[in-house]
Amino acid sequence: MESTWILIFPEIILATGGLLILCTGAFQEKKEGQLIFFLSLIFLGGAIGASVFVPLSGTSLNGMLDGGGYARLFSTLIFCIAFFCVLFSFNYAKNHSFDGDEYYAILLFSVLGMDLAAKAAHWLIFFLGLELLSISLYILIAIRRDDPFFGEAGLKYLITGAVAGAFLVFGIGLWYAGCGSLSVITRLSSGAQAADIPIMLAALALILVGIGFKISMVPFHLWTPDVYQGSPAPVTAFLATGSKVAVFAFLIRFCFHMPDPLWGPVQPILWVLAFLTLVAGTLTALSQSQLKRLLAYSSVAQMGYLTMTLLAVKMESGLFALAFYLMVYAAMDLGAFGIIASLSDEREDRDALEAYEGMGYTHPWSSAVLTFSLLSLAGLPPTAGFVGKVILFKAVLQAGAVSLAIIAIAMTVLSIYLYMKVVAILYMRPASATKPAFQMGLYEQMGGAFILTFLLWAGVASSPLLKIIESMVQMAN
Amino acid sequence: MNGFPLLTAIIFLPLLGGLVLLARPDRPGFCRMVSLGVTLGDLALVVLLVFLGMENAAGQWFRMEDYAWIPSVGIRYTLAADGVSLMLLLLTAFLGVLSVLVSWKQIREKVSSYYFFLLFTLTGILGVFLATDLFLFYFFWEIQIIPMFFLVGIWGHEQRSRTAMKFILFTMTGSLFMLIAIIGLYVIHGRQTGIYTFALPHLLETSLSIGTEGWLYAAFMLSFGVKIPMVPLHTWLPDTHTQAPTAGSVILAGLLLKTGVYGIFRFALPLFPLAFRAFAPVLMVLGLIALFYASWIALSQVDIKRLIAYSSIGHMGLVVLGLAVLNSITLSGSLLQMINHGVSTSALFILVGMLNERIDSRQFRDFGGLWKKMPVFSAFFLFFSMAALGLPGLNNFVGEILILIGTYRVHPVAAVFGFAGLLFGVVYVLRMIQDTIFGEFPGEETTLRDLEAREIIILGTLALSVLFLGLWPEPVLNLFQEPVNALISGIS
Amino acid sequence: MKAILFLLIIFPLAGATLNGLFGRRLPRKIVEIIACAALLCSLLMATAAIINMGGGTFNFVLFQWFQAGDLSVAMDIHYDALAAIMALMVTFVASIIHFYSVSFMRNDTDYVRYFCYLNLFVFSMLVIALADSLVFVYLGWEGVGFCSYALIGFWYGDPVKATAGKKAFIMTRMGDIGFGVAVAVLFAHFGTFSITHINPLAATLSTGSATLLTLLFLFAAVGKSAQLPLTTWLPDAMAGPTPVSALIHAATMVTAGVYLLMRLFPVVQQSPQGMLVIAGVGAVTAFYASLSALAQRDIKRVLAYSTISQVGYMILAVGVGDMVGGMFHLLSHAFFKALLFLCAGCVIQALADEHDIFKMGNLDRHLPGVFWLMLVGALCLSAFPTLGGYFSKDRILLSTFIQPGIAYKVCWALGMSAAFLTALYTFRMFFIAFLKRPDGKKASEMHQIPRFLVIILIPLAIVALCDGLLNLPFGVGKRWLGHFLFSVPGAVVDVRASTDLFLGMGILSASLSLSGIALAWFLYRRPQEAREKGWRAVLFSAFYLDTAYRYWIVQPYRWAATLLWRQIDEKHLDANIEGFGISFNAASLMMRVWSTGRLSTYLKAFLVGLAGLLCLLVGRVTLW
Amino acid sequence: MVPYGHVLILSTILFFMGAGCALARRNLIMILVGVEIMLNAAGIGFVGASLRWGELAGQGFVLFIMAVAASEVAVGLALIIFVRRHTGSMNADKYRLLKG
Repeated sequence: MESTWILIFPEIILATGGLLILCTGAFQEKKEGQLIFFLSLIFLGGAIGASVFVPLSGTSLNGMLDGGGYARLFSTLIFCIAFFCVLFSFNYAKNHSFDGDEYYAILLFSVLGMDLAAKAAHWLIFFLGLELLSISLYILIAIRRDDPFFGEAGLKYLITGAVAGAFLVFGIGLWYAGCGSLSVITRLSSGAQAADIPIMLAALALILVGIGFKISMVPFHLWTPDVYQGSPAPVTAFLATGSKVAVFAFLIRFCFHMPDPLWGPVQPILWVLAFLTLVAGTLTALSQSQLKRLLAYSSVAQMGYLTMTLLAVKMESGLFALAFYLMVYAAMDLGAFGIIASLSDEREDRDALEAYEGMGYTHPWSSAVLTFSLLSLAGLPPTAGFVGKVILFKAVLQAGAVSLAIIAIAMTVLSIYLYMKVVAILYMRPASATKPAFQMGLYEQMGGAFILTFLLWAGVASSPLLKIIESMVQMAN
Repeated sequence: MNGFPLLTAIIFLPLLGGLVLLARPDRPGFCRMVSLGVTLGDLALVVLLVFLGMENAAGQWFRMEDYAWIPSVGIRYTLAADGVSLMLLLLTAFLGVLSVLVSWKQIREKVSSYYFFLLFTLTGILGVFLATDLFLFYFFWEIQIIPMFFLVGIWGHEQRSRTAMKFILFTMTGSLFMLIAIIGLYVIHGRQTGIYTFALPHLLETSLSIGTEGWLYAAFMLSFGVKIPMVPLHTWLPDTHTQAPTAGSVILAGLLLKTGVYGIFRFALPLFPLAFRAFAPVLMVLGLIALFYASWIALSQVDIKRLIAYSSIGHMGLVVLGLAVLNSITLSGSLLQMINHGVSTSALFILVGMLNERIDSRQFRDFGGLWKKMPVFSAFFLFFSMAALGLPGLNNFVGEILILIGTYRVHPVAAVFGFAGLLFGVVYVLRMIQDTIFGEFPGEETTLRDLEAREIIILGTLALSVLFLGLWPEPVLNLFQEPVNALISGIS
Repeated sequence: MKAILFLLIIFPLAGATLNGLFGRRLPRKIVEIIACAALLCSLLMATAAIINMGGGTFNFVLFQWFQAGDLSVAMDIHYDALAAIMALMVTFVASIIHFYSVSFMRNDTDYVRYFCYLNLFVFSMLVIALADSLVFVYLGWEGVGFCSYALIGFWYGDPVKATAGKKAFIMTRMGDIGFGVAVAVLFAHFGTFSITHINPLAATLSTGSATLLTLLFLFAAVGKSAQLPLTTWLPDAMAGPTPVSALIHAATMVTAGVYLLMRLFPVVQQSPQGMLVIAGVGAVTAFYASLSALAQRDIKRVLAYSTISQVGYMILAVGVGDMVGGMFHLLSHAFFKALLFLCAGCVIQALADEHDIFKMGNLDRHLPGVFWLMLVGALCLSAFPTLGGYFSKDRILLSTFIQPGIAYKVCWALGMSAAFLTALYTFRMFFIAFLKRPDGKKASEMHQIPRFLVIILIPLAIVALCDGLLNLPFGVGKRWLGHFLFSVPGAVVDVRASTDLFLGMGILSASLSLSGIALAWFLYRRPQEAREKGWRAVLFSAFYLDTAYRYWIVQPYRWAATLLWRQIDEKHLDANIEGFGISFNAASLMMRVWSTGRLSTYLKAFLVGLAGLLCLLVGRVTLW
Repeated sequence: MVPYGHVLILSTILFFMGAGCALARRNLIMILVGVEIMLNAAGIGFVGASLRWGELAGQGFVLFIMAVAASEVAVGLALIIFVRRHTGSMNADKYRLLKG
């Protein structure tokens, strides 16, 4: 019995951490972020440690959580993401005076939600995790008191999120009605007859709407640029990476365990969704003039690549590619948005592309991190993105989706233009003295340096990491 | 097999030097010295390698290095040097030294990062010439482009960033489709044998349906064709050359273009022999078209760098012809011609760069009568122009004669067209000479300083190599013999 | 012997290299000494070689040049009687011209370049003369081309001169296409480039391929020797310094084409049609050029056209298979034409760069030495009986006449009339330029020219007068040249013709040249004013051939180049590709329509998406 | 007792009515109301389904739905008040600073 408690040790740490921070905030006289900041770092570190060292197992807590290694990868990743978000938040939060307990506490709670969603082996847990992360994100997005957009982003995310959530819940209901089990990983139970297949397909559609909204698949992506642009940069980073990873982790499990009579009809859906997401994401990004919107659309495109890889989810190589690329994606977007956060001043985030002219010479290190994140997003060597893309395309080709792969490559060409445009602005324009920016704070430097190293290391010497992932994948089935 | 990793050292020495430079951005003199030292060291290593290769010439491959890189995907770090890559390494190291020297006075701001990118490019190119694992090859293949993007975009002329973008988009478009093809080949091979690997020797065994082979071949050729460049994929080259700094042009014309031909020779041809044979006539025609079309256009240029750029398109057309004809004579000819073109065209670009430092223009209308003002410069200019138009005794002649005579055996008509094409070459070269060093100097009576010692050394070494390649290409051709025979026996 | 031949070739090269590398640091005297010494030494070697070998043949390999697959090229020497004579002639004329140049170029500051090119030229010419492998010949072939280009445009400051050089290079290079292809054909047939190997095997050639080869080599020769249709570069080539015209464009380079044909005579022999074409080209050119020479005003252009026509005779000789006659004429022509040019050079310097013969006159008194030398040259050129020019030309015409077939008779007729015209235009030039005229030059207008300039010509004049002895049809040294050349494949010592035909021919051509001179005396003795109307204009412009080329080839070529660049390459290829790229930006703007920023849109998108998914599912399920 | 199909139909109808409300109305409050209706429709579905399979998991799920719905609405209303202070409008489409 206690083994099961050990299994949710990270979650326990996070929950207690969040509450503890709230209490400290309550008992602190003057809001002084340092302590709380460190507390949250410590708890996240603890969570990371726990999720690394806690022994692996099958599904635990009578089929509620997936304690397997594959799920563990993602929750660990999520913790790391959160850790860096906190690092990047510190200065930003101070400058915009939301460095109180609430910010960090809610951040921890949303991490908990993501972790649950990522691990969920049961629809209930997934639903709860999803709602937990969404609700805390609603707050985090709208947390700036001097928000130049007056909480519009938060509102949009809330309304769309609520509707999507409703779709999801109804979908789950139908699913339950169809197969009579709320467990994600059980095969189609004997109780269900062929008559129930249509119901389950309908359920599937509804669920895909709900999940597709979270990972911003086209056509459920329209909120993405607005919310990314409107929310504080560190939160954007968190939103763009954490929530996506969490939900995608669940989607992978869902598809992986999907019974074959359903998997057949689902593939074309995934094909179409991937196609739409790739094309729409890349194309729309081309003509963006604001970095955050541009990155928002680019992350939509990245989701397209991942969705495309879902077609190979039944194969080891597919699982492998998905896991690795999600890690890389998290690193890249964290890097990009984190740098934006570190370059932004009190009034508003550094968003207009013109504001970045010549930054390569005024802020060499931040631009270096940004550049490498962009190169990696474009999938150019010697960055992690390159290896990630290669492995991903390998999986897709193995799954036999050649046409889709070719379309994806064409889109990659466009995206190279997209990212190189930004790089050119950084290095090939005279420095514009219009918008003086802070130099990076200590914590941002640490975060940036780590991400830079990771991107390079995973680009040239990623074999240890890949070995770990491989072993986990083998454990997954 | 893995003794002292000489090849690895050759590849990464420049990069290491570049990283050192980044540490001291504040001392340009130091950066120049270091990069010169590094490139010289690299040259020394390559020469050492050449001697080693000469002595233990066991089979095609002189030297191999093979380590597991990403085993979980079957990616290995495999370097191998045969005669062809040896010569190309030599060329690369040589031009590397020269391009450092050329930039000595031309580049005045952001010196450290400039040399960093320069050396980084060299690393990429050296890697391309050594890798025999397709993934590794592709890795270097793209690596070499990115620093070039910065070189052109930051230190280029008026329209630098636009041109840099054009350059990277063209090259990337090609290479990404090649990436898909490589992975496809890898997957097919894996399906057949159960071994998932990017190693060239294994992939050579893959049996492909003719349709698949055609598509994969097309993807490869798209990438290499953009690089070479073959008409009609060439439009990026004139712009890039015009905008790039001198060293950039040298590396571009001398080395990057060669990677395309090398790629065909090393990968596209042995991997897809059937498709290659099937499309050889197309290739031949494209090569001849390039020869005529580019040489013809070159005549009407007003910008001297553009003229040279078009001229190199024409020369590469001849090289492509030699590849397409595919017999031992033309293959050696094409390979030799690559080296020749690398030397002579780089020399011309260097000369133009020197001119550009004195007269701030690239337009013919600002040149003329230079022989009066800069006799040494003009003598070199005449010399290298003659080399470019294939005067016997200078390097280009040997390559051209080999290609054309070898071609005549198989396709007399093509050969005749080739000979005629050389005449087109003569026309624009003579025009270039006349508008540059003959006639009267158009500008007001200024005294232009003639070449200084550094520049004379650069051009002198180039001139010597031109003469060497023209009068005694024997050793080089011997180096090519083994790989060429291996290739021909491999595909037939 | 190896050493001799090696030195023979290498001396001029060494001279060129020395001057080229260090000339600018050396004092003027040294440079000139190096240049001349190099030539003298190789002249020495050439004589030594002849003494040593006589008419024998000698082959050896300097060194292996390059080799790939079964193709292997060496730098090797094939020394035989033909080569011996050619080498001797070249070195002799060249050394005299070098000495001449020393004083001719005395006021030019760019002498280093000049001598460097000149030595280099001699080297390349010797390579043509001696080389065995045709690729090695090609080296010399292109080398002389380059040197003539560089020397024609020697005074590069003047764009006209530079352009003339360019024109010469391009037109000769056009002929070289023929050379290149021919070499390729030979390799395809025999797998070797060596003349010594090819000539014995020539018999194995099919007539078709022999004809092909002959025509290709003829084309090459036509380019180098300025025969029809590629004549037009030679008159312009007169832009170069006069010694250069004498050496390159009279004595040696222009005859290289003829020499090549002789060198490969066994191959040529294999195709009668080919030989007929050769003869035709030669005869027509000879006639055409002598006509054009009639109306020229520039003294050097007169000589240039006469060169064309004389070389025409040599080509004709090859066409009729009379190699000895051709070589004979080549030699005599080399001497007297060099003499004429050098005299012209003296005149030009004396008159401060005056080329127009109608602006000369009275020179007989002002330049007596030149007058007499020029007279010698003119007599030789107009084939005055008992002079070398007479015998050689006579022999060629004779062997043309005895060829069967009406076509050869036509050639003969053309040759005959050309001979008449030659005498006419030569003395037209001579009389107009030298005889007394009221409006002629006064002594005051004359510039002093160094005596050396005249003295150095005397040996040349002597040789020109006496070279008839080389191959007298009778008496002492009868057919000496013929016997000497006997060992050369394809050489015929004696023309098989009956004595009376022989005599008749001799008398006829003698009378022709005499009457030509007489007519010239009759027409041009008295002072002339230049007239350029009607037929004169046609002749003056050499039947508008050059103009035609400029309008029908050069202009369209330039125009097409610009068209290709501006219209095709930039406006279509480049623009379309870039346009394709830009179109994506438009697409992107279109996509942005969806993100309106309205919540309602976003929510509706959900419903649309759901509907889409359901439709897909239904479709898929109903199919499945 | 009522056959399962009817329950399903009822919940579906209800769900789409809610969806219609949420999608058609511009008023933020009404949108939230629509969402509530959708959630409850889902709840009915769950109850029916759990009756069909004779197990309680579904009904348990409904409780969580209610709780979540409540908290969502709480946050939502707070946000709506916040934004309304700035713009003074309840119209969802008035919020268009972020677009393109």
